[in-house]
Amino acid sequence: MPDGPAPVQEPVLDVQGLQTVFKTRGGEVHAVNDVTFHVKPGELLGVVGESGSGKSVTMMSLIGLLPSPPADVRGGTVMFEGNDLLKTDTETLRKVRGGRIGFVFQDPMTSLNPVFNVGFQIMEPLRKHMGMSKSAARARAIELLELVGIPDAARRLKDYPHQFSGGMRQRVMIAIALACDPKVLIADEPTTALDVTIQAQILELVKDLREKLGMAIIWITHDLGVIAGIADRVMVMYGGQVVEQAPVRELFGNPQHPYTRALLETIPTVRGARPDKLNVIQGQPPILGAVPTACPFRDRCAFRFDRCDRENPKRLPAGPDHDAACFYDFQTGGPRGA
Amino acid sequence: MALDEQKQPLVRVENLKMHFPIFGGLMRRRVGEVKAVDGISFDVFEGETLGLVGESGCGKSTVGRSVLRLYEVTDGTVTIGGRDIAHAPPEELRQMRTQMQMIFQDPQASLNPRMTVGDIIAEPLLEHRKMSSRELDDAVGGLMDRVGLNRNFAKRYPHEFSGGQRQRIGIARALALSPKFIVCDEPIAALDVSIQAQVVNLLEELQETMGLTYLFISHDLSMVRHIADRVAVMYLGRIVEIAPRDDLYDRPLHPYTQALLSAVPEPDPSRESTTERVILTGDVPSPSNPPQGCNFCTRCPQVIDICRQIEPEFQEVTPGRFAACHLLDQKPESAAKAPSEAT
Amino acid sequence: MTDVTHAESARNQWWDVWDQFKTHTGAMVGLVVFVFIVLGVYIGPLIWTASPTDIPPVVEMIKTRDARPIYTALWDSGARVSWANPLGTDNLARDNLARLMYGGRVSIAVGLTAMILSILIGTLVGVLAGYFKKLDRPLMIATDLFLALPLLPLILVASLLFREPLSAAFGVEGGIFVLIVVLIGVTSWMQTARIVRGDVLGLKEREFVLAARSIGTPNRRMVTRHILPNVLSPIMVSATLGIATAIITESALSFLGFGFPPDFPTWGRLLNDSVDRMVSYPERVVWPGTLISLTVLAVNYMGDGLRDALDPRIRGR
Amino acid sequence: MFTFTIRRLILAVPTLLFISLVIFMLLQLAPGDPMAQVPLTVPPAVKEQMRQALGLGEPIHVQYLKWLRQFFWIEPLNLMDIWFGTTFAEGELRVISWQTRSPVMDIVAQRIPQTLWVVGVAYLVGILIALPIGIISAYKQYSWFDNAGTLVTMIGFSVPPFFSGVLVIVIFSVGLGWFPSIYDTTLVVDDWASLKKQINQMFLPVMVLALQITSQISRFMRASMLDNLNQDYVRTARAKGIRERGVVLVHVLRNSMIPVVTVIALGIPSIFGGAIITEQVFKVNGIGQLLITAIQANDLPMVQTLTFIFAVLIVLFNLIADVLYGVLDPRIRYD
Amino acid sequence: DGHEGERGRDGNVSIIYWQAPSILNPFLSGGTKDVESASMIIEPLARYNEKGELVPWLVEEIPTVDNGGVSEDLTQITWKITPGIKWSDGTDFTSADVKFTAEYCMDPEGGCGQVTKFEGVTNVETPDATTVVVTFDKPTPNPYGPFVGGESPIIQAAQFADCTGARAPECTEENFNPIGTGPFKVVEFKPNDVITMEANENFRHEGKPAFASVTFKGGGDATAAGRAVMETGEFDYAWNLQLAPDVIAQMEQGGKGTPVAGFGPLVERIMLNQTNPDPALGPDERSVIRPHPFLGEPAVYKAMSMAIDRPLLVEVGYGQAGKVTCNWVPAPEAFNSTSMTCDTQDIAGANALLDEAGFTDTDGDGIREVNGVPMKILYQTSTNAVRQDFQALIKQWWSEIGIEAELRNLSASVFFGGDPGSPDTFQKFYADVEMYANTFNGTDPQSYLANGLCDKAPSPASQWQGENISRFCMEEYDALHAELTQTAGLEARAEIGKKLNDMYVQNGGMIPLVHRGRLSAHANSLGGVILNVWDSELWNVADWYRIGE
Ligand SMILES: Nc1ncnc2c1ncn2[C@@H]1O[C@H](COP(=O)(O)OP(=O)(O)OP(=O)(O)O)[C@@H](O)[C@H]1O
Ligand SMILES: Nc1ncnc2c1ncn2[C@@H]1O[C@H](COP(=O)(O)OP(=O)(O)OP(=O)(O)O)[C@@H](O)[C@H]1O
Ligand SMILES: [Mg+2]
Ligand SMILES: [Mg+2]
Ligand code: NI
Repeated sequence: MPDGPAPVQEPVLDVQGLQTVFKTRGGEVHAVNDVTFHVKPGELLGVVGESGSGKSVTMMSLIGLLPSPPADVRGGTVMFEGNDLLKTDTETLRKVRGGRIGFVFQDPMTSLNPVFNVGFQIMEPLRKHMGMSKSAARARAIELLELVGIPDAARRLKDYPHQFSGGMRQRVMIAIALACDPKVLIADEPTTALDVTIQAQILELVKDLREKLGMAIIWITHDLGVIAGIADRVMVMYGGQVVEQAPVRELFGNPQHPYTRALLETIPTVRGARPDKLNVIQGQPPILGAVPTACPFRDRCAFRFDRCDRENPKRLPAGPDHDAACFYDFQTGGPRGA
Repeated sequence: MALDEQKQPLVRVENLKMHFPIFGGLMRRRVGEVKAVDGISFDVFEGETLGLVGESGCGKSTVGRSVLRLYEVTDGTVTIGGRDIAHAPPEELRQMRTQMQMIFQDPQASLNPRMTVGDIIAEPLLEHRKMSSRELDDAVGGLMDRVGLNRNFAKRYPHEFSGGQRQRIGIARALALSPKFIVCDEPIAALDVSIQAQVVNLLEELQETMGLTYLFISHDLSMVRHIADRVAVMYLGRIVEIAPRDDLYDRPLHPYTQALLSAVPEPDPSRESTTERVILTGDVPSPSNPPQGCNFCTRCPQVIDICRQIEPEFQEVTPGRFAACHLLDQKPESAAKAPSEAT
Repeated sequence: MTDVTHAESARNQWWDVWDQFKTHTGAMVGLVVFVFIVLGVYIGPLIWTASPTDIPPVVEMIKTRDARPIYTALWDSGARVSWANPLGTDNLARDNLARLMYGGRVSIAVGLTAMILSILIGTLVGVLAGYFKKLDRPLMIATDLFLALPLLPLILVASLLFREPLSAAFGVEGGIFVLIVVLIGVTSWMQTARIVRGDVLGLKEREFVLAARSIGTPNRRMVTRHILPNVLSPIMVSATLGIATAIITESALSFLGFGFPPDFPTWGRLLNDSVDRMVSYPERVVWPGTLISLTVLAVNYMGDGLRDALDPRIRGR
Repeated sequence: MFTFTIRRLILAVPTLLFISLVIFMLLQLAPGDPMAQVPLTVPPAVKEQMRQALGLGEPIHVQYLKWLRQFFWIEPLNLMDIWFGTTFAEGELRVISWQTRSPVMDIVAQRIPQTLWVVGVAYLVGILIALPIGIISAYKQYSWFDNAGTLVTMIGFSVPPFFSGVLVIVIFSVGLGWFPSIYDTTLVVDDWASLKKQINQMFLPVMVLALQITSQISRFMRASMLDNLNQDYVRTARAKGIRERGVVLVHVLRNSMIPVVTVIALGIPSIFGGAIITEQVFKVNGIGQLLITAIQANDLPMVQTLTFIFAVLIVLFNLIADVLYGVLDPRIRYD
Repeated sequence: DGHEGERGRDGNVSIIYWQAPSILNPFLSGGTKDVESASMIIEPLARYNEKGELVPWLVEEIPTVDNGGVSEDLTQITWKITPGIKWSDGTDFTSADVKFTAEYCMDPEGGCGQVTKFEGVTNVETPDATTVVVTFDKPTPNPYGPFVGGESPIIQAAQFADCTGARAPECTEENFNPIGTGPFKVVEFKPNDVITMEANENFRHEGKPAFASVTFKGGGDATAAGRAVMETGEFDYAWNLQLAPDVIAQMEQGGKGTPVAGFGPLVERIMLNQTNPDPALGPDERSVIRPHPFLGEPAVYKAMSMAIDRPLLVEVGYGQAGKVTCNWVPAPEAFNSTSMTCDTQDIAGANALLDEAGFTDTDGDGIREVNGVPMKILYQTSTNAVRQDFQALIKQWWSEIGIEAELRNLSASVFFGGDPGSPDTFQKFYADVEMYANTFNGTDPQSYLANGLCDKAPSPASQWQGENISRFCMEEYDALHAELTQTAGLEARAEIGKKLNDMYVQNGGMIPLVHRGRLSAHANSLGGVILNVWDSELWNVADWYRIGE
């Protein structure tokens, strides 16, 4: 639930200057550039951005899920529980994964192993991380399935993923991610593959769980509607960078980056006024061939300056707990900070 | 009936059924069928866009494909421009194909990866029109211009294009024979939000300039609201409601429509928190084994006894608005009002 | 349109394939080696004109038989070597190099034709079965049948049965060539057919096929334009593997005495004939053995490269 | 699953009958009248008896039925006689080899043990080597291990056994004297010493055969592992914090084994079929050698019987492979 | 050698024959492999020693006219069996067994493979348990056919009583496990694979055999067999290593074994088919009707012979184990004709001969024509490296005189298998020329020379049996051979024999190539091996022993 000024709290996860590069045959792809953000305990951070903007790569870089090669996490720090996850040994990292940080992926159809039953897959992290006995793990698995709203949980433990519908598989994925009471849950577009009615069920579930369990959640999506419904704070990504970051109401009410603005204008709604013509962001997303030396959005931007071609804007404060990486100040109608 | 008077139905679908057989048992006999589409009727008027929405697997694509007779339908008739498609002999059908075209969901999958863009767009022309290669070149160039593609790219291959551009190629191919009627099967579902708007605008623009008629299949209710004139809502192989767009979005009649609309997230946090949602429980039943009575009875928040026994009739509730729900039979006068309170 | 744009955009798909292929080191090495071998055995005899079967007159034969390859002189100054026979001679003074080249001709010709035959049958059956629902069951049953037939015995029996009629029709070597090629071809298409059918079934569900159908493309062009080009990569891969299998099968048949006549060199037979003198004249087994292995290796690596190159997902990257 | 198995079994019957017909017809095509192939030293009365049994002179379908009877009725009865001491098949003419004048089945039974020892063990060894190679090659794709593995497997695939067999004999039997070059089929394994001897004499043929088998199966394994390593569920498993070993050996391996297991199952009939060339080289005198000598001696009953036994095995293992597929892959529980 | 001791003291001896025995009853098979393997178990009354002399085996002495064993009119021979000989099952060996053996083989329904041995026998009588009297229908100067040599051993009447006539092939158990008087008896017989034997405890000689058991392995190829004896030492004895001299020499360096060679009458030759082998004729006429389209022409076969360089063949193929010969019967010396020479190759002469005879190349393709039909011949032999080399050489030489040869090689087990069912046997001779070696047992070539008689030609009527492989047929020859059968006295017989030899060769029955020694190998530790080319190689296996220890 979005609420007033948050009490000053240490972030659980603090990412500074993250940089990830893919080495491909066609050269390097700078998928994530100097990404800095944090989440506080109990907070739900929404991440939006168009396809290919680096959302998934950012999150997977955090806990070393990217296959290397081709991925190469070049720089930055990821502070979690006093460790820099980018520098710790693999054993600690492994314990963090699944144990302290849970992950839910986009496609529930392929993210579960088709040849193991659901019970095994839920119990696996419990036994590996918490050292539970088989029966304890089983009891916990049933509890988890009930928690995510799967009826008749005890019986369904023996079922295989293909015997579940898409929505239920996504619940199972969430149950797996929650198994070891993680401090942070990262959900990478967990509802994109689902129908709206099912998505609504899952969103309701997550809201519920957050109240019950009080963990921090990072929620990736490209659906602004979803963000508006559940996030406390929103981070907008474009071209491998964070271009804007603000509390949810602030962002929707007072967007400070032209991309955010354009995005908000393009999406039609089912309620309210219906424009005759949809607004369009012209052009294509940038190619991430090198570290950008200019604003990645400049080709599609309506507020473009000379400076945008010369310099890649830094994130500058644009309000309370609000920053944006743009030289244009929408409040003054001129260059920011000038 | 205001619309009816102005426009003629271009497409008339009556009692369309499409059942896919299931084989099983010891001798691989036919043991049942997937009732993907189970007796639906609707009209599409000339120059309008009929939106078709519903959850995944409810049979939208099957409707679209059956209408173009890409499947041999189990039962029912489809007439386009007065000619029966569903039972036309092969050669006649081939002729009629020039009248109707389709745009597909996945712009990657719907383009043959081994043909150049020029060849892809030229294919319908090669099949149906006799043209010299020069004329063909020009025609392809013209089509590419029209959908906003650089005609110099005709010799490139689909994988060299972005998603939005690929969808434009698909549109150009559909337009090649100047059809009257185009089925758009989720043409924007695979595209990024920022690109979706470009394609939708293009479709609208083409409709205006060429007088096209669309059957626009989507599960994105907000896009349908934007593009469609009338909207049909499907659930498990049946149409539960058809209404003009504004009526439907403002005052949905069928409980399913209501739930569907309320499930759409609102991209506005201030309004979001005030919205009261109808959250459906459970999943869509299997189309091979639909529930008795009303298809929606297993998930309906307003279910009453009769729903579990008798299938509601699809009927005109108010002029131009059709729905299939027992609740509407019982209190016809308040039916139109009740849902609006829920919004 | 201008010619400039033509030039700019005239990128044939095969160039892309080639570009991708070039990046696969193994495949390129394989290609070079294969081309080298093929040129060697087909063009080589035009340059190196020694006869593979002629035995020199007696006196000379005694003098020149069992010569060692030139390179043995490097470590064994007493070795009998001669520039006239760079790879030495066999015990009847026939030139090893010439025999290797002629043997390669036959082996590679058998490999290629048998492979083409098997691919043709396999593709035909696969496409028909995958594309036409009605033909699927009968054709797949036929494929299973062929898979269930024990092949080597059948090949042996068939070669026993048809050897004479074929020899009568095509001449001795021709007849056996036809026999071996047909036998290998007819008994090795099933894998291809299965793979192709599977791919075709998948392709049929792809939207571009549906798109073509909505245009009204007739079946014939559907197959040639949309289906076949897209099953090319599994076919190519089967093809490269097929050459290797055919070469090896031929050598096995020669070993069992069902292959070409004894005086007709193939790599397999050369290898087999020299096994007795493996210790004294290792070159006589090493060369044909190496050539068989090299060809098979080269072809396999080419197959690997082709698979990557023909895969648009990989090529697109 | 059960109905599926039953259905496949029922379907296997016509398939087998058809195959037997094909084999029968093919061998009937052999030059001349099949009776002309019966040794003429066989006296006319016996020949007449055989003629009766084969139904020669009668329409081909009657002949075929008689053959079926001999094969499917009399031979099994005979087997029962041997096992239980009954006398069901007494007086019935069994399928007699023309070459050795003894019942075909007796000779086949004699050959099966040595074939299984050598080819079967080679198959096992081949699989045991192939699987780890395939797994590591795929996991470390394009590493030196993978490249070396590819090279070795390709060589294994391309070197004909009549060469590799003699090569290892020259090296290990002649040069080093470690292993015998000729297989002793009379060796009875009943204690450690004889077992050691058996292993010793099996070593070379098993090595040559296993090289070929390893080559093929490790390729399959590698391809299958590669397919699965890129799947989403692997990422899920990693995200769960499972060790790499666990990810690969539990999650990926199980999925990758599905196609490989069927490939392995489909290869088993070839064990019984023997490895003709390798058997020749090492004088293992198993089924493969039996077949080749039968073919060379035009021993039709023997060839017919052996080919048909292979066909039965192939069909059977096809079936087993399908069922295994269903057992291993919960998505394909046929019903 | 003086190696004495108790029976079975030397453990196991292993023998490898690269052709695997398929049956142990030599009467049902003509294959050397079967005859020789059986010779360890069942024995004849007398056999030939390594010098080609007859030695008594199961009898007291060799019956001759001098000692009264052979009647003056040469129509009767009386064998006196050594008393006390027992079958391996402990029963007595009696004359009844001998008589039974004759009946068994002479039974018209039995399909006996050695029936020629009993040619002319009208009666076998047993006046008492140790006496056998064989009566011939006419004077037989060489009455040592029946019951002499490895091909005519004695089988046990009791065992085979129910296996006579039509039932002979059905007796699997008996055919696989004959009871004999020899030094060994069968423990297990695996057809086409291996025979396990053990010493016969009832063997008549004290302390023999020295070996308790025998492993007789069959199958494979000569190279492997030679390697197993000479290089790896796995086997003690390898039979008939027909390998190129350099290969043998290489193997010998292995140091484990020694090759032994002996010259008998074995001749590697090319048989010329006198009948027409055209496949179009069908299986019953093919190689039955005469004449061959052109091989009967003197110019043709003479030219074919002149084109061959025999010394080169010897050098390439046999080295020390071969000599040039122009004769069919090169040994014993008395029978070796000297009327022909063929040491030098004469291609030009051969060409001239053919041109003269009018066989010219009319269409310029390098192949001569006979009545418009090109002179193409199918040249078959068994699979064997030396023979393939010979084929290649001879094909080359023939091509130089305008005759094209198509080569074909067949697995030895098929080619010599004697299976009338196979189209590929040397007896069927479905080819124009074929190359193999043949020899005879004993020192008298009479029955060997009978292989040139018209009525010995294999044909469907004779169930493809008969040794006249080339289907040679000449009245004069038959007459002269008849004369031989009547003639006694070595000198006179040798004179006729040489004439027959010359007649056969000069009339195109065959082209002799090489007088071959038999080359076998035994382990250095195997003592007592005396290579015998006149009888079974295993004739004295009872005397073999292990050296050293
Ligand atoms: N394995 C890879 N090799 C090369 N480039 C990659 C790889 N994985 C991702 N990328 C590139 O990294 C960039 C960011 O990808 P990412 O998956 O993070 O996007 P995303 O924001 O999650 O998009 P989506 O909304 O589609 O999931 C993209 O440009 C993509 O092409
Ligand atoms: N060829 C077919 N054979 C059998 N069943 C089919 C076939 N095609 C579709 N179905 C079934 O028919 C039902 C409707 O499918 P359809 O593709 O029309 O749904 P949809 O509404 O288009 O879904 P989506 O939004 O996922 O595209 C589904 O349950 C599907 O499984
Ligand atoms: Mg993503
Ligand atoms: Mg659909
Ligand atoms: Ni132009």
